[in-house]
Amino acid sequence: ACGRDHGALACDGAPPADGTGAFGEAAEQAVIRAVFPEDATRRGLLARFGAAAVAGAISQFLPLGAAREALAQPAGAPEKKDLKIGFIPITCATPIIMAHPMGFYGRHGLNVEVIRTAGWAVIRDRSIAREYDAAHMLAPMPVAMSLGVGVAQPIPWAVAAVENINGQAITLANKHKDRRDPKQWKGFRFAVPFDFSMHNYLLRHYLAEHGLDPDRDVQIRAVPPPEMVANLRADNIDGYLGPDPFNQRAVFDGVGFIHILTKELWDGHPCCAFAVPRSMITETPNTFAALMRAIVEATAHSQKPENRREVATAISGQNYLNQPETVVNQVLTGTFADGLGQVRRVPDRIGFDPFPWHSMAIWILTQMRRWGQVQRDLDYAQVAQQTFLALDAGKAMRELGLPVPASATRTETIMGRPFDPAAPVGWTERAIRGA
Amino acid sequence: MQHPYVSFEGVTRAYPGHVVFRDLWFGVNRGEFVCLVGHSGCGKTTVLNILAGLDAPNAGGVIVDGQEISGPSLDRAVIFQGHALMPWMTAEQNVAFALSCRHPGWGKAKLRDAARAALEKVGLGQAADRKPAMLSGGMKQRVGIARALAIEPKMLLMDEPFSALDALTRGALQDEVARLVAEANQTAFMITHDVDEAILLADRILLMTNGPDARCAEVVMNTLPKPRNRATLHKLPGYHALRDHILEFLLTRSRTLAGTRPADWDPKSPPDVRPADAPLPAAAE
Amino acid sequence: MQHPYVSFEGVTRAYPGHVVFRDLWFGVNRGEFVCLVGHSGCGKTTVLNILAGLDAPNAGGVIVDGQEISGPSLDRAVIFQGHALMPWMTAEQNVAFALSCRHPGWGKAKLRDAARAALEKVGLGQAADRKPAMLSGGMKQRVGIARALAIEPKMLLMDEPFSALDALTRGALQDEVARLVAEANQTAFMITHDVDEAILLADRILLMTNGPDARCAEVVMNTLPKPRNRATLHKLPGYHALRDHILEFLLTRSRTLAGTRPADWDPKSPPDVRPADAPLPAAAE
Amino acid sequence: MHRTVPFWQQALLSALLLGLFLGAWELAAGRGGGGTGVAVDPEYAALLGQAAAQGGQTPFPRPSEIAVRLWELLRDPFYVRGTNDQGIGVQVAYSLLRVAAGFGLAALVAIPLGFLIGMSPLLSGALNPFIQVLRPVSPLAWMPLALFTIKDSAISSIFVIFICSVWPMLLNTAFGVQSVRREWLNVARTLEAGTLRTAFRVILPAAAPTILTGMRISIGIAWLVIVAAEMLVGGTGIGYWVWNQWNNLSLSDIVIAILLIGIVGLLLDRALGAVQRLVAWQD
Amino acid sequence: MHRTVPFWQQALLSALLLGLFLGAWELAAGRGGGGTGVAVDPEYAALLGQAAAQGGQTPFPRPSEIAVRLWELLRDPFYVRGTNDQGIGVQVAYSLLRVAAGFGLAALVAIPLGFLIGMSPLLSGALNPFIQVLRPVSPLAWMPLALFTIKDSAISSIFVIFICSVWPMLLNTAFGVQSVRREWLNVARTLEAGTLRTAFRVILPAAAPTILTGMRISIGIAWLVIVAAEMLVGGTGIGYWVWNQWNNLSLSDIVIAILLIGIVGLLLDRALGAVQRLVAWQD
Ligand SMILES: Nc1ncnc2c1ncn2[C@@H]1O[C@H](COP(=O)(O)OP(=O)(O)OP(=O)(O)O)[C@@H](O)[C@H]1O
Ligand SMILES: Nc1ncnc2c1ncn2[C@@H]1O[C@H](COP(=O)(O)OP(=O)(O)OP(=O)(O)O)[C@@H](O)[C@H]1O
Ligand SMILES: O=[N+]([O-])[O-]
Ligand SMILES: [Mg+2]
Ligand SMILES: [Mg+2]
Repeated sequence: ACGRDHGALACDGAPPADGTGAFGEAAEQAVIRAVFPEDATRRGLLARFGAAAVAGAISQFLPLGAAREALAQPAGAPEKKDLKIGFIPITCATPIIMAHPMGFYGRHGLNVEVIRTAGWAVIRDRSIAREYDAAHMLAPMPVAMSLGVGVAQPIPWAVAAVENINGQAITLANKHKDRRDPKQWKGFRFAVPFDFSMHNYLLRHYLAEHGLDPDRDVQIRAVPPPEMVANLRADNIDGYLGPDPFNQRAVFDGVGFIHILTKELWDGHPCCAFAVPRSMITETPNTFAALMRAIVEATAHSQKPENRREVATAISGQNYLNQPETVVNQVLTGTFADGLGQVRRVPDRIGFDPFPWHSMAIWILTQMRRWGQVQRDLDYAQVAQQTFLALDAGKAMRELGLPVPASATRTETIMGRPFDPAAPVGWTERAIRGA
Repeated sequence: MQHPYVSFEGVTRAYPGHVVFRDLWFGVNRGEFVCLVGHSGCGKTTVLNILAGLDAPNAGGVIVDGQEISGPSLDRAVIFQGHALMPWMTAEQNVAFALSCRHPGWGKAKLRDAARAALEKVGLGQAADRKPAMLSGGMKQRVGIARALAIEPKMLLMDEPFSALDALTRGALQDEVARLVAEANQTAFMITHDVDEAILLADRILLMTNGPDARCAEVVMNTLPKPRNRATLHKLPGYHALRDHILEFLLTRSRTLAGTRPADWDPKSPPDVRPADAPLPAAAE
Repeated sequence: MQHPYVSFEGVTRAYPGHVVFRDLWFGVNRGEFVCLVGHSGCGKTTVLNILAGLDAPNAGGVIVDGQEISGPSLDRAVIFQGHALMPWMTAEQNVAFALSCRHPGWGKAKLRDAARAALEKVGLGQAADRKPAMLSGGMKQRVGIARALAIEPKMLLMDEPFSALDALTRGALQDEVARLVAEANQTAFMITHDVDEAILLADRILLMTNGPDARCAEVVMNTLPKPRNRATLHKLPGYHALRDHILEFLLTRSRTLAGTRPADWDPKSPPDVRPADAPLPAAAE
Repeated sequence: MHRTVPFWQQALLSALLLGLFLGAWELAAGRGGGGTGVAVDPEYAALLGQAAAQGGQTPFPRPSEIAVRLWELLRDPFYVRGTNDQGIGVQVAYSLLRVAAGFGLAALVAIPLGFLIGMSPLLSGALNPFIQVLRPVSPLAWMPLALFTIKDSAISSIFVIFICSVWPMLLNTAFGVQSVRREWLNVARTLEAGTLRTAFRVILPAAAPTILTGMRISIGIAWLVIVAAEMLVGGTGIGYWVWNQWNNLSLSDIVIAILLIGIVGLLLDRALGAVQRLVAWQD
Repeated sequence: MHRTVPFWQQALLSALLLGLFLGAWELAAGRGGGGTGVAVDPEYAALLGQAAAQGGQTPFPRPSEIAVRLWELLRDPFYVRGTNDQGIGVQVAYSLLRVAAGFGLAALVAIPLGFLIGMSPLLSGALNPFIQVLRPVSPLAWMPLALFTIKDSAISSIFVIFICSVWPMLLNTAFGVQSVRREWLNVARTLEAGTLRTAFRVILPAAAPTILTGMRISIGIAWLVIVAAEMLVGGTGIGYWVWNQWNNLSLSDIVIAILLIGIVGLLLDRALGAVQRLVAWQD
């Protein structure tokens, strides 16, 4: 199928490391197709040598670099201006949401409607149905969808940008104030937003590190984030690893306390993603580029501490989060009541950094494997490359004058333990303590 | 007139804007069988309900056995037009229910035996375990009769008990009621539309004019010899005269007399007539 | 016997394990009024349904006007026992519905006028706009009659049309049907339980034995002079003899004859009797 | 047992009961609000909700608070301030539209099909097992399937309404047609009325009250289901509104929504009841 | 219209229709036509590590695939492998327990209260407005309120079942008691039967079929509602199972759940139908 429609990406197994991204791939693909119009021949070559090698070979006698450059230029007006973007009313969605009232979409020539949605399954289904042009998703969701895990067939969506880093917490019901050691948590019922979520993986990892088996010693169920406080209050769950503002809201209503911020588990972990269908990149490249710029710009704006109060005001209202402004404020400014009588000051409680590190994706994949969501062997680096569009995000960041990392991978530190994306295998075992 | 067992004394029953009957007087003697005949809507059921204690008069009162009645009593058993059996109970249970009301102290076995005995009396010994839906109309009415008789009432009240039955069954039941009432020398008050039925069973037949404001226009004394039998009734001398007199009343006088009261009208004693004693003037052949 | 308008020729109707009647023969002449009398369950309705074309015989056939019937026809109108009016239509609409079936081409206005005319004929001109629920039982049955007559059938079939009515209303309707049928010289076939009704209306009365395997035991010729009138019927000479004969049949012979067939029995011509012509032996006074 | 009681007595008792209930609630909620009243650091307290600041949990709103909120909502029920913020009247209108679409569709399918089933014992017997198994399936179990196959959340909601409200109408129509009195059919037959004339002038009016009973049950179910469906799928509608207010833990709004749902449901039922009275016939 | 058709003809047609439907589905799904509209490039999928064998994977499961999965689930329906993974039989059992509790409670309240309402025209008139408004309220609108006020999710689910299934029983009991035939009451009166004897030996059996009709409607609603409630509250139960399978978008499991819900609902209905037949009386 290489050479047909948006198949371009599929043929490019190893995108160049110089950061030309998806546009470049499309150009390269066009060239490969021009040189080998015969489908069978082309596929044979690609199968044998890989796209990178073929492209490399071709570039010996064709100005491939030039073609890539030309095609990669943002070519003016967006093909499609009226977009619908679904979101879940949580602070993770801050850039997506605040871009609306604060005019970031409009600035890039887009007319975006942001639609509050009731749960992650609905986000996924409406995305698959293309009722949404792009969506606020949990970072693992596009990965799972692309792998065909938790969906009926692989659906190629990608993380175009990370929405937020950190910003989650484990909240426990007030009655557990004296049980701060996870070893005492046997029999607890926990909620996470979705099976394919950082929350699920972080909670499981945290529990496992403290010697609990997340599948036997506790119950973990998927509850839409907005319903978490009500369920905690109703004693339907003992706690949750959930997104804000619902951790803070539990404190605000005297229902629970913040046991630990996820920042303290993995500083800089991704949470939510700005997800797009892969086809958007080839079908409406200008729209995609404009959207990327808007999101990256909004993310950068949200990151600045001096903007946080203003953002909180913009997104607290009925039309967006529908939460008391003071709650959203505490989340975004990091000066908050912890439910235990302390006022804590953690300015980087939540951060906004769009760059989709491949190392994040690789960790996500190890956890999918670890907890049985994926049962086959995967080429983690490949999948990370396909689903975390580091190159495109980097391009948009560069255009906006933001610093871009030189490599899409880095060593992460998770609960004090280094995670080397090049050697992920140890992290796929259920018990990694001893590993 | 001897001191009657039941006496209606100046009973009036009216609904807003509608007087059913006014200032009604009559008596029923102990052991006597009285029939009440009249057209639909004249107030027959109302009379019976007042006598049963299920309805109350607006004025006047009913004296039974020397006491004014104030409600239903086990002493006055009612056989209802639509048999009124409880369809969720078997024949036996229906009778036993009545018995358990009369004798709250009786045990299950005793109630069962007494109920069976009552059903035997009306010839339904073998149908005791059937529910009403599995009984024919005649059998159902028989169970109703057994239920009424089982509690050994001082008086039997019947509201068109056979009108829903076909001619054959009706005949058989009429004979049966005649027999049972005669055997027990039971006081009885019955409403009917059927002239032959009244002639067969009654000692006296009260004729009511059409409503509203109906009255008991005359009391027909049935002087035909007893015991009577349905198959031979029409051969008794005086039968045709009696029948034609009542038919005449129903066909014409019940209407022409309605609402009128003759000058010498005394509500306390409507005229007695004995048509069967005189030869029939026109219909003789 | 002249060539009859309707002839039942050897009709048998049976359900699995249950013969209702077998080898039934009889005729109805043009302009004649025939009544069928018999006890409940003997098969009267079955006879009428077969004649109406609503039911089919297992053997034999019915010839009407020289043709074997194969289904219902507008030529044989039925007056049902339960009036069978459509309760969602007014009296007028009920009649108009029948008319619209007879005359599919007629417009609304014409249907309305004809329906009103038919209702006028039965004295219901002012009740034309009422729904059946707002009519008394007698009025409903009148609408049924108007509906049947409106389509100007060659024959009128009636299945106990008045049995659900009280005596007064029943009498009035019997007179009315007698008048209407006589006026139109209508051929009619009627089922009844009521001996007086049969005597008032019929030219001939078919007496059926009890079922199962019922037969038409005899044909009673009603020789009482016409026109007859309910109020004076019992004064006609021969009336009591005729009535007692039929009663006798219903009370005893219908049962004793059931299931038997005399040696000389010819199903094609049951015996004719004329009890009203001879003086009554026992009941004369 | 069939005695009638003057209306004013009933109304008085109703009012009394309501008053007692609201009064008890007002008192109970009023007392229950505060917590232990422990003094806390004022800076910390400022970050908490009013009740939490006093060591308690946010209390259940009092009827008087609910009344105030009701007044707020009803003063401007039809505002539209963006996709996610629209007045309560607008939300009810959305729900009603969905119900109308799903219910209308169901009627269009169920009544003709029910007619066929009622007329044909064969079809009736053959389809019955499927109807019996599908009928008790919860609307929300259909929802995921609908979302996946239909790929349109608006149409999916309508489909769920459709599938839940189709059964009572189907079964009642079939039953109504089956139980048309034999005597009326006989009248039609003796009048040689054709199939169409019999169907439309005899069977349909005869079965109409039964069909409308089915429709009335159906609209009740449809209204139950729309709220559930909207809570799950969201976007617009009174169900979504409940969900949204729940997430904000704003119980006054939920109580108001419950009242509103009840009243609208009652009105829908009454509307069909009125139609039912129109086609009813008395025997 | 009341003709009877041999059972085998109906069964044959049923089987035929089912066969046709499943066949068409198998074919349609087999061709891959009924897809999501997002054509997947197999090579793309291969790069992501998809097994080549999965190239032919279809978006919507075929009946044969569903049958295989059904077999898997039914082979061991009662396993408990930790808190997050329990057999489908266990889930159904949880749901049934909740329904039993809520429904039982509703019966305990509705039948005596219905009796009172049926006997007292005053009470009937006074309570009617409340019943009419509360009856059409969707179960899921109650859920947030229940969770908030009861503060116990298990009891909340049961409360929601209770509140949804109480109305039909209440109204039917009241109606049944109201319409006990006057003549039976007259029999009881002429027999001087006391109040209790009349209530238990006359009114209750007379109204029993109507009461059971109400209970049958109620159990149907309870079963509809439990699935919805469990989807919202989660933890255990067939509704939670659907919710989980939805989150994983495993359509075979959802189809199986729909079937299972239908069949269990049917069995519940049949069970009450059997009781109804026991207390039914014919006139
Ligand atoms: N509850 C009531 N309210 C008003 N009028 C009533 C009521 N009950 C009976 N009536 C009227 O009282 C009159 C007598 O009724 P009743 O039932 O006693 O007549 P009946 O002679 O028994 O008639 P039938 O022979 O048809 O049984 C009727 O005109 C009837 O309309
Ligand atoms: N569908 C049927 N299946 C079996 N038996 C039937 C059926 N219809 C009628 N019968 C039987 O046929 C016999 C005659 O019934 P039919 O209705 O003709 O009696 P009838 O003389 O009209 O009685 P009635 O005077 O009560 O109206 C009855 O014994 C009845 O049980
Ligand atoms: O995005 N979360 O649900 O966190
Ligand atoms: Mg009466
Ligand atoms: Mg008959």
